[in-house]
Amino acid sequence: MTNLLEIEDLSVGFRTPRGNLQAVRNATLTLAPGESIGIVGESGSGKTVLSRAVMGLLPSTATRTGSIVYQGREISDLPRDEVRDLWGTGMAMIFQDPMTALNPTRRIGSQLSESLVVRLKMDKGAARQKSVELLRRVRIPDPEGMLRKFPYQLSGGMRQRIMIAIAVSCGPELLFADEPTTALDVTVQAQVLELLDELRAENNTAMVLVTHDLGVVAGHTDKIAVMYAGDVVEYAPTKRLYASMKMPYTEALLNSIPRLETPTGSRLPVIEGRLPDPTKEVAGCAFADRCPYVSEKCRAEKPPLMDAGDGHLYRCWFPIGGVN
Amino acid sequence: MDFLQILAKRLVGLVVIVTIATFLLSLLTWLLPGDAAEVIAGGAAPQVIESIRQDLALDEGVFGYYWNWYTGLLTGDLGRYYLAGGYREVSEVVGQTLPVSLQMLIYAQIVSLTLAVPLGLVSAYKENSRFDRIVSSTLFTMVSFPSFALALIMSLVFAVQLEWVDPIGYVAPSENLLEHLKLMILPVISISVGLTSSYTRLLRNDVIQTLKEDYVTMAASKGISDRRILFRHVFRPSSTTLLTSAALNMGGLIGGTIVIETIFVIPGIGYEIFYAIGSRQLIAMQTLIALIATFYVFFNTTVDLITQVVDPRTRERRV
Amino acid sequence: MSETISTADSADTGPLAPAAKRKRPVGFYLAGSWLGSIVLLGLFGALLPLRQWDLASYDYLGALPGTPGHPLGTTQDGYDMLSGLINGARISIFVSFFAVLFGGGIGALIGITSAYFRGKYDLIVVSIFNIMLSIPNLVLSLALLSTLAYSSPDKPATLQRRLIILILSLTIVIIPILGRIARASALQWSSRDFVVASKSMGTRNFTIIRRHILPNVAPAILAIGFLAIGSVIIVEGSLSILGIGVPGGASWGSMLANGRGNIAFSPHEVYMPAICIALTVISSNWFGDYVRSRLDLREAKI
Amino acid sequence: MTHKTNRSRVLRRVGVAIAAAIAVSTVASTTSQAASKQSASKYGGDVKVAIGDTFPGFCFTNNPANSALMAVRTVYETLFEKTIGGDMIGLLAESATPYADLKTWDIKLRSGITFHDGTPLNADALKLNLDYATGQAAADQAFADAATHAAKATAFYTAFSATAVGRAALTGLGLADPTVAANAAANVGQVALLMALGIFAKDGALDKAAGLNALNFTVTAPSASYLSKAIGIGTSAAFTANIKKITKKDDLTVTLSLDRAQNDVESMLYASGRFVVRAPSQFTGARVATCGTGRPIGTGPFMTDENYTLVNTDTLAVKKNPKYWRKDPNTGDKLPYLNTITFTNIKESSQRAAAVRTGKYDAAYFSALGEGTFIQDLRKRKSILTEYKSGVEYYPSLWLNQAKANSPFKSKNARLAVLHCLDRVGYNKVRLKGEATIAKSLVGPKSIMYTTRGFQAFDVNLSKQYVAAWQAEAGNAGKTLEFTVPADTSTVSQRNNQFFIDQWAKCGIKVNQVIEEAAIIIAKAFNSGATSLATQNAYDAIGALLFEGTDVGFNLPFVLKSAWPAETAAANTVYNSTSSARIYSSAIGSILNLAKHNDFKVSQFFYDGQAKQSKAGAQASYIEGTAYLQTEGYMGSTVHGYYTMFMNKKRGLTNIGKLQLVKGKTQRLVTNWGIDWTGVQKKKG
Repeated sequence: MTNLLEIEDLSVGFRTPRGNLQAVRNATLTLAPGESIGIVGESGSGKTVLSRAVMGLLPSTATRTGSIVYQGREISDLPRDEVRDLWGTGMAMIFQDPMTALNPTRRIGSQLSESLVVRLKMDKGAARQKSVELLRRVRIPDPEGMLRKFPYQLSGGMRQRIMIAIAVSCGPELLFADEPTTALDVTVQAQVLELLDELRAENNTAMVLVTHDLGVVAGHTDKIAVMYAGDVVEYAPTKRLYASMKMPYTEALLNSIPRLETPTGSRLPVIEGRLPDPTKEVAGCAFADRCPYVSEKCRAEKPPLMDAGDGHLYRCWFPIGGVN
Repeated sequence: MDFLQILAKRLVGLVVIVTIATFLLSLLTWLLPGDAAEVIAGGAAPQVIESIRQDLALDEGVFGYYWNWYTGLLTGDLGRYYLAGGYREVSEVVGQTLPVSLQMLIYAQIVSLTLAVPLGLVSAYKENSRFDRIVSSTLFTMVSFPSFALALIMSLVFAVQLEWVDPIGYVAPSENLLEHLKLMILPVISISVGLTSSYTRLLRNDVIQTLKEDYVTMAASKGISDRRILFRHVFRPSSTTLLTSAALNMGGLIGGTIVIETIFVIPGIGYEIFYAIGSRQLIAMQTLIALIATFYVFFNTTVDLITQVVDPRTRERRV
Repeated sequence: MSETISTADSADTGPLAPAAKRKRPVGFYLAGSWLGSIVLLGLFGALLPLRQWDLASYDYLGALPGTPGHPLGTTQDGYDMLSGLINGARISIFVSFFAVLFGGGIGALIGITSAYFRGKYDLIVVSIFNIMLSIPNLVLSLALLSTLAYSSPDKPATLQRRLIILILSLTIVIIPILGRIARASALQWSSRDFVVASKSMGTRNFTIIRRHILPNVAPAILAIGFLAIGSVIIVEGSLSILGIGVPGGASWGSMLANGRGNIAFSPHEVYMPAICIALTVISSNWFGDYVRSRLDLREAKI
Repeated sequence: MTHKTNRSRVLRRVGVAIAAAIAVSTVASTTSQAASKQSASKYGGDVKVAIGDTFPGFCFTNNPANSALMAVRTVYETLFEKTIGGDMIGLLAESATPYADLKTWDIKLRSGITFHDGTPLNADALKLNLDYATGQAAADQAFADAATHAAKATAFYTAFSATAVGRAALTGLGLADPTVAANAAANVGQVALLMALGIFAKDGALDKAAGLNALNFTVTAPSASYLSKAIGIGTSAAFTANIKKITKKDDLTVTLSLDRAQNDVESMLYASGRFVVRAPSQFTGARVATCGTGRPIGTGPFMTDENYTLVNTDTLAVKKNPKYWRKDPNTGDKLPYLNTITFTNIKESSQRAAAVRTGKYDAAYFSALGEGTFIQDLRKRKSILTEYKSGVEYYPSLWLNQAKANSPFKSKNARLAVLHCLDRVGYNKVRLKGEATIAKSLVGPKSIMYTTRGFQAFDVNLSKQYVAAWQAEAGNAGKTLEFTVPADTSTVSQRNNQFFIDQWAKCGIKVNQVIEEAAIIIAKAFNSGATSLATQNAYDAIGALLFEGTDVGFNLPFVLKSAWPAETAAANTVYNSTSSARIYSSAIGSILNLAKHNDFKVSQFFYDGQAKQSKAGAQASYIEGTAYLQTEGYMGSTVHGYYTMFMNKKRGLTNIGKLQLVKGKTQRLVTNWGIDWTGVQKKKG
């Protein structure tokens, strides 16, 4: 089976007044149809940029190198117009904050039917019918009434459902979900993720799930890529990663997930220190300053991507459990 | 979000502002040396001066004088211009001149907005491009360019030397529409240049902010065209700011028309204000300034209310 | 809108702002050198070996620029344009500088104290500011000027008196504009922790204002002050056009007003002062905008 | 030197002509045999005229400046009109017949003339006009009302004259010495009159000031009956100050009784085109308060809409009066020819010039005294414009105030120093572009007053000598000769002043320019209403265009000490006036005494001249008067100018200045008030 998406050596930088900001370095990932990948990392690790870079939604100050092959077609150097033809129908995106990602000045109905009319050339009546159907599929009560509402009249969970409805409205093959649940209550989070899985299953849609929360990706992805300071530092099938994670950073991420059994009021273990300045190149491992297992070598030399077998890649001189 | 409550609050504010502003003005004119009636109609017959004194309740102190004027205003009596041989009703003068000024201002607003919307949208869309930089610098320069200087230079070039249009005058649209529009060209351009600049810059900055909003990226990810995004998703929220600014300008512009109307000899309210101030028509001056202040505050209020219809975000904030 | 002092204008960004973070743009140097030379000429122009500005030479009436002895030509009345423009710089800068200085000073004092003490005092100040701002600048200055300039026969309105009254009127117009900016800015600072801490330690109010608030508010006022100078020059010009500004061709606006009637015969009488006004206004706007973007004062605006 | 062409042309004209020519010719009779020969299609047309002044109103008190007067004169007509030769010819009047002593005149009206409102022009209407215009109606009423205040006035006078403070207050009111018992009766009468006029102390302030609170004297408002007739009191009243009484003789004739013998009554009643006859309904009854701003109702060839009110003071639109009384004496055609005329005030000369040049306007009015640049530019465009020019008969002058406190001009040396330092040649060249004529006398050579004797020529050295002489006077040692002149807010006015200020500086004289609004200057310089005696002519000197024409009447009120000689002045008993004079000289002050000298000799020269039966005799006296004024330096003239009108050829105006008053007698083509529009025609298409 051919891959739906093949990302190779993708790097993204931004021109800023203080110099070049390297947000993503030499990322290489693949995704089969219907498959789902989680991209995990702290804020500023480059995960959102990576997903937007694939879609081509970067601002004009960004520079992008490397190759992105979608359905066997190189899309990284396509003109914007042709890329746009893929959006909505081929790839679609679900945004982090349903509060800001819906246009506050337009009614739900018009936002929902917009891509139907523009992309699928439906007439207004059909678009409306389809909208109602979509709303029903994302389990919105009174879908007819919903069409006339403004976003500010809805709760966060409702809005996220609507955003999902918009994203899937044109039946995309690939769905980017950028922290789709971060802004939601824990109980709603689970429902939304369930809903996404259902919808994907119906259409065999692949998904890139971007999150900072290792807990979220666990049950909903096939593979996981952990990013740190622009690098993919660990890349493995989900089950394997959880079974034998190699990166101290991944471990630290996992420890920082709130758990139900954590007593309320106790502080979550956080990762000490901060991300390095993205405009400066670091000589050694970028995580060195924060790593509990750091040694001289880590500061002196940047670790290459090493293969632990079974598609498990990592970037560490001293992985947990030792080098295979 | 009690609409009526906001409305009532604003109306009270309007009344308070106009009341105090005009009272201060009364106080100022009251402190003028000399008998106010004689200041108003210097050289008039005693008959006229006496009637002014009675009309204005000048013998009743500054409060009596003010109260007399204020109650008159509330009952629709806008006062009079006193001439040596009688008077002109301010209401009639306003009735004749205000529409002329409004026409001019509305043309100027239409012209400015028509230019500013595409310019602002495109330069925001192409932020920091060569086009954007040229437009931005030009406009920043234009907004600093005094409108009276522009008016004079334009009338030199286009009216006096090239003789494309008449240098001055006003014709009512009902009389001769073509002539009316021709005569309006120079004054409207004089006003519009600064206005266009300030609108464009406002819109550009607002659109740049809006373009960074998630919902714009979201709209883009649906695969709809940039043009559609700009007009459907970006312009509408940004237009609120523009609308607010346009309305706020109406009050200020009325003041600005004084010079333009004087230069182009347009019988508008700006010229009347100047005349009233210059010839010390205290009552007319007070009334006209009250009208302008009312006008200004009224536009503010209206815009605020309209804004809530156009941009539901503000409703959200209020709640 | 250009004859009104608009703080709304200053809320958005000029071309200097985005560039300012990278390096000082060319416009900054252009604006700075124009303003600098205007100020220098205004201060020391009288020392230059030029014709007296108010002494007409009747052999040159409406001479074109380039005439020997009159490099920028003369007016229809025989006044030298160059020395007139230099004198105009003096008066225009003098009037606008002092109007903004006094207006800014008083406005800042009122604005800061009202933001600091709050309460009824603040309410009154804000109301009065709003009331004054509800009357367009030009109308307000016209009304003030013509009322204050009314002279009893014993006190003839001489040029000096007229200038003082003009500055006074413009000062009153400036007060609420800069006062409101000062208040808004001071409001933010007076709720900061260090102010609260200082207060709790029993520091005297005026010491707090002087030490903690004023230094933080000053840059905002300075930047807007530059913008206000440009606007005041425009208002002065408008008043001159209407015939009640600076009389006798002493200021740029007044030269413009004088030359207006001769526009067909000696256009340089109109475009030269017009360009001087425009350049000065543009420069002070650029300069003010630059200062503001440097100080990143956007937050200070309400 | 406010020789302003635009706004500040102060009341000017109320003219006169000498012409002792008593026989008044008659306009060709209206018995036109061919009234029907004109066809409706032949005439008509709409005309737009650019003028340079606003319309101040249409009542007696409203003195429109010259170009606005042109428009007003399409609605109103004068009793007499002046021909090219300078003769006065009856227009509304059929004749003016003097009695032997020249102190009584019969003015007979033409019959069959009606006002626009349909009421007839008859002796009653004329008498009312004269009563109000001269202020006689108000004066009679004031004296009648004064009688009702007799008791109060007596009490007041008795109390006040008893204390030193009170006596000072009385003297301050302009009363005769209260310590002299013989003055008591007249003074009480005067106090009563002041009460009736309502110009007495306000709210008992005088009372309190004099320490006489007990009297609680509170008459403050003028009596209503006086007010209802005071409508006419204005500056123009000064020109008819010699009229003592107006009586109706028969249906069409009124008899004027004069204080002094006067040989130029027609000129006085022409008043430089300003003495127009209004319908009584315009200024009586309900229209008392809106006489000036309601519809102007006259007898003229054009009229306004019936519901007209003055709202826009910059424009006046008039339409053909279908019942106009005159016919063209040569063709018998019905007048006027044009359908409508719209007069628009375009203040800026450049814009007015452009208006006529581009053909947007048919005609535009200009003055050589300040608009030379534009006149010369327009004159170059012969192919598109036609010019119509008046004679050089307008003489602006500089008036030196001798009455104001701190004015240096009580000193003759100061006056002469200032007057010797007027560079007329330079002024004409620089300010007027050579369009004016250099003054060699206060008036032009065609004037009956003309003489160069005693005229102060330009001489810087002489001027400096007079400055030195002034400094040598007591109290002036080491001082600079310094005075103020007003300029209005217009550039032209300020620049005109500036020219002379630069000049005076060269002679060692320092001059301050005072800039105030034109309306304020007029109020301060001429007549400041009832209670502001102190603010009258507040300037040390003022430039104004007041002298004009070939005769003396219009100039007279300006040069005399007072148009109404004060009764108490012993030196002037010969010319003592009664009634209205008492009101004006005591209450209002002399309205037009710009020079403010205290010299009754001036009056004598001119009054003597007016009393002469022969023109030559009159001229001899006038010349002596002019020479005396010039020698004493009471005022000085700068340059003399003219008015001109440009017509755009494309607009097809014809027959300008062709209409004759009577066969063979043509009206002057262009006057201070432009042209007469009655006979103007417009080509079709």
